[in-house]
Amino acid sequence: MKSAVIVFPASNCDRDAAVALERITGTRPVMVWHGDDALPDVDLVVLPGGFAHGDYLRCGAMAARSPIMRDVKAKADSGLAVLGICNGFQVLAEAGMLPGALMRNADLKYVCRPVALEVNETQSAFTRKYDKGQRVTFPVAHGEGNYFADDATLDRLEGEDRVVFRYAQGDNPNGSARNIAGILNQKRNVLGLMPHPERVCDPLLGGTDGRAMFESLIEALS
Amino acid sequence: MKARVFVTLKNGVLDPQGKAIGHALHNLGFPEVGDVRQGKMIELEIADSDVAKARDRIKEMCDKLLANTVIEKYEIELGAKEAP
Amino acid sequence: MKARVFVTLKNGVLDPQGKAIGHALHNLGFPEVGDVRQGKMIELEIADSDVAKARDRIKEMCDKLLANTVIEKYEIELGAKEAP
Amino acid sequence: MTEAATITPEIVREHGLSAAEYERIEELLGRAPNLVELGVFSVMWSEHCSYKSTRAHLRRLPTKAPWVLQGPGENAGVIDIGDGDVAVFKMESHNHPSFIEPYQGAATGVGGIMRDVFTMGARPVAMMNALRFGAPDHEKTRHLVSGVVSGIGGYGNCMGVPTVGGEVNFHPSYNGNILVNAMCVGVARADRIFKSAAEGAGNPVVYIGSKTGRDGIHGATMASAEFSEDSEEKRPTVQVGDPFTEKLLLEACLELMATDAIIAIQDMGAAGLTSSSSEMASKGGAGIELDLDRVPQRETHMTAYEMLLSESQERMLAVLKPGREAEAERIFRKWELDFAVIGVTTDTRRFVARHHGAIVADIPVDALSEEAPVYQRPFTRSAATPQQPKYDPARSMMESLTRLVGSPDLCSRRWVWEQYDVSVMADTVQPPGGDAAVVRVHGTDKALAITTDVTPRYCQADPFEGGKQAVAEAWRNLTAVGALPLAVTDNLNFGNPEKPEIMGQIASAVDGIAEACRTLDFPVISGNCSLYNETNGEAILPTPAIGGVGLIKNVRHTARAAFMRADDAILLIGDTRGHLGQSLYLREIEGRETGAPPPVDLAAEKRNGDFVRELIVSGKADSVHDLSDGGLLVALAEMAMKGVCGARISVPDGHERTGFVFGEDQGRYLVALPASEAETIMRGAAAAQVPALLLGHTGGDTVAVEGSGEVGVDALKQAHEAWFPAYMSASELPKSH
Ligand SMILES: Nc1ncnc2c1ncn2[C@@H]1O[C@H](COP(=O)(O)OP(=O)(O)O)[C@@H](O)[C@H]1O
Ligand SMILES: [Mg+2]
Repeated sequence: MKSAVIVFPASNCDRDAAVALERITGTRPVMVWHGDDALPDVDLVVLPGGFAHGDYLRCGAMAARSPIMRDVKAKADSGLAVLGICNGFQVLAEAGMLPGALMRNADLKYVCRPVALEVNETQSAFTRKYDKGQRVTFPVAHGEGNYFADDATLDRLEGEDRVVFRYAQGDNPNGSARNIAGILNQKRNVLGLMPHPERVCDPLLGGTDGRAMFESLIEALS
Repeated sequence: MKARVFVTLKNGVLDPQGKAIGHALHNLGFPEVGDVRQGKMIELEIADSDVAKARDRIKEMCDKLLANTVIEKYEIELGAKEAP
Repeated sequence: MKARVFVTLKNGVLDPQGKAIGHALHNLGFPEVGDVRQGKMIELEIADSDVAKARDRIKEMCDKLLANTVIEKYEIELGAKEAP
Repeated sequence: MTEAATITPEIVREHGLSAAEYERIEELLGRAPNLVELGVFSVMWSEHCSYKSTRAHLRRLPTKAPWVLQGPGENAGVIDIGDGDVAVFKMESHNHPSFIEPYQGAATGVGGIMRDVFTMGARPVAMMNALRFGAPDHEKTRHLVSGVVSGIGGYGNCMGVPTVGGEVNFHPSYNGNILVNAMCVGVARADRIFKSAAEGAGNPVVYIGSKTGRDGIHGATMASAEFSEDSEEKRPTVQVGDPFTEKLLLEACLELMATDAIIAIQDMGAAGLTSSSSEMASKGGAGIELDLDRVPQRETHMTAYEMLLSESQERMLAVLKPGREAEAERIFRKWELDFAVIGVTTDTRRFVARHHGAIVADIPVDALSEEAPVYQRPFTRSAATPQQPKYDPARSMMESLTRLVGSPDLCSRRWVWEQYDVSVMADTVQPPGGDAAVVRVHGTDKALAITTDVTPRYCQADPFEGGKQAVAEAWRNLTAVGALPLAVTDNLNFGNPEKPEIMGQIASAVDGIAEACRTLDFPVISGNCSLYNETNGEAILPTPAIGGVGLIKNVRHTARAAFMRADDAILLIGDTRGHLGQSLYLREIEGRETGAPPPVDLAAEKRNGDFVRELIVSGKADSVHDLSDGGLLVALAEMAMKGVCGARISVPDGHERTGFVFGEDQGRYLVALPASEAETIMRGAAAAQVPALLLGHTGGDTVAVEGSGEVGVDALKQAHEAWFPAYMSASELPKSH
């Protein structure tokens, strides 16, 4: 599986994503600078975590308007798999590639801790190696992961089975609507989530629950 | 000329920051405070003297970047006075 | 009544956000944009009809909480019109 | 301020210079300085930049070892960690700015120490923060805690460097002078270390990073001036941090460092352009000429005085090989940073600044550094007289334990560290909560262990023993995770050195640190001094914070301060006398801060630690915790709260119970390992002259002491986790800047 990781100014989980991808897929991803206008020929694009453009104005707002995002959008429209983690999710929402918005955490504090998640959707290319309803633990590390969308949109997301990850009851770290932690676009080829699967791919770092996501992608895309 | 853009959350979008401020103000002894909302104010220097044209351009800036119209609305004030 | 408080960085205090916004606007094709500063706007509902008194109270709120007077200054606008 | 103004004694005083110092300046120049030159001298001769009160004492610190590649004197120290890798680290204070504006003060403190590390060519891999606040019930404390913690997180999280540990203490002596000490650890290749000696003439001097504004002018002199109520109007000197720009600066500098274009590089910290340029010239035995008109400026009409003294953040100065400017500029433009050639090195050994064509400063470089004043300030030493403090032996042990683990200085710091990204960079093997943080060296099986420690109440009672203890505890915390302690950085926070008793604290603490570092083979490779931490004549507790770094050869062989299994035997390593003087038990339960601190037997410390480390690296023990604040029972409770079960122990005959379980005797560890092993381990200990007691076993869901009752682990957790969130929930809003 060939993959690319987009590097925005002040992305800071780009290396983490690359390391996880290489460890699991066996091939090193291409690092793509936000100022480029075209993606290389790959099966997967990852928008990594971090503070692109310092999270100034709004998280992901400026990154969503980077030159490279035009091609990311275009290729996603024609089916390319796109994974947005944390800041990457914020960028996808700002770019209009995913519905809703990520607002300041309800308690106004940045939070970094492991959270329990429920895998709700296991058909997509991102989650087929998880079991429906499976409990996994990923760390979160964000100040603005409070997912918001109007009720119609939320109903639609749920109706179309596009809520892929939910925070386990009582373990919602940011006040997100309906405990939403990660969602798919309508085509089901774009996933955005706040928790960090790439940080739980190494037993030494407190878990390997994230591996299955990358293994799913290998199975689905190569 | 100077312009000010006010970006606020749409009604119906909950505003945890505003709520927290209201709460804190009550604790600090300001019971007369009711609903509180927090928004952004962006002050711009525009090298352009034609007010109508400037307004259109700023509107464009808002739609393109300054506001996230999924959750936010904006207001444009032109030739704003200097802040004290 | 409705009140609006505008909190901005004191002149000369670095405004990283404003700087980044200006930069982004240039890249998006708005070369006419000069200096950009970002501030906060706080909208308050005040259960108090005496304007003078309200102003004093809000000033107190600003000094106590709404503004970080070490680096920020503020402006108070009373009886502000409804945002569109 | 105009450069033309004549220098009155008034102006000299405003610049924090004594009359004698001013005379010396005239001597060195052979004339009266102009205002710009006076400003330059005032910052370079400030306590903050010149270390004029402490330099004579710091010379006593051991700074050498075969693995030390760079000791004090550079932006950060460097140690060899094998395979051509090096660790680069330093700790620095941002105390006064953080008191004035907690969010920005703490944030810019983090940014400053990171620049010290990456200017050496290292990528920062871990941050620590040692924090001291006033009494919890002091009106300012909550606001300061909230602002400082979100400021540290706001900057470090954006940089993508994990913040993996630190300290938080509360004490009334910090009511008017909080301490914010930040430590940064970086990793580099031994052959890619960059230094600040600008050797050679005719080389271009380049300015990199953010534009220069009027930020923090006289920050350096402010950081050296005792606080008084009037420091209110010093406020506008507070700088705002821009972590976004710093992140770009980090990546751009590392990209430039991958080329061989750099001769010397140095961050612009306190005293900004002045100190970076004059220090680089002085170290390189060169001169330097700056054209201030070429300095990227954020404000209009900036004077030479302002540009030379500005402390705008996120700026670096580099000296390049001639002809490499274009190559360097390309890199910085890509990262959208300012880049300008603003001067050239010379062979005149003079610091010369031009503005609007005219020379506005012309000073012998050495007058600013080498010739800076060094004072032998008078001092009087003090030492505590041991006396067995009074306490009530009839108190309920379990009630006291529950109160202790829930007390401000011992309760969980989760509220703090959950605001820090602890796992970014995907190498954090042990996040906050253990004895030392463990961070893997990227792409290897090695790891660095990192800790910060000092027990200010010990230092107050006996600065010499307190200094020893700070080093010993850092060494112990590293050992407790299986690391071989390699070197330390120190941050000496004290009051006004012009007072003999304060100077005595400094002298004694330095002696204690020096003795411990020597005996434990734990040299000092970098550090920082913060003096004049006084408000209205009230000094802080002497707080010589020690940041320790150790090496774990195989990251799979490390230990955690948690019970891993039920039915493990619990061994107490080290000698227990039941020393309650200056203990937290005495302070929290008896309400008394009296007695002498526990003495540190450095030879025993080393024997015991080496024995415990061997158990860990040989894979015999994975469940280890050192004993510090609160003593044995608190450590036992901590291992239960972090672990999978409780424990039951008994107090051996011949020991007074309260002293045994709550005393703070040094050089001790708790080790839990399979009961079947206990016998052999005990024999091994005896053979190594290491005191070892079999105290009891792990298991159950309570912490129990035969004859003194038990308490549920859940009840302990509840008390341990409750205090901080409850205290802070009454907090005002965390300010997001
Ligand atoms: N300011 C802080 N930031 C992050 N972690 C902290 C901070 N203060 C304390 N901690 C963590 O809390 C734990 C307990 O701290 P402390 O009691 O000082 O440990 P010790 O007694 O082993 O020196 C340690 O893991 C420490 O790293
Ligand atoms: Mg410890």
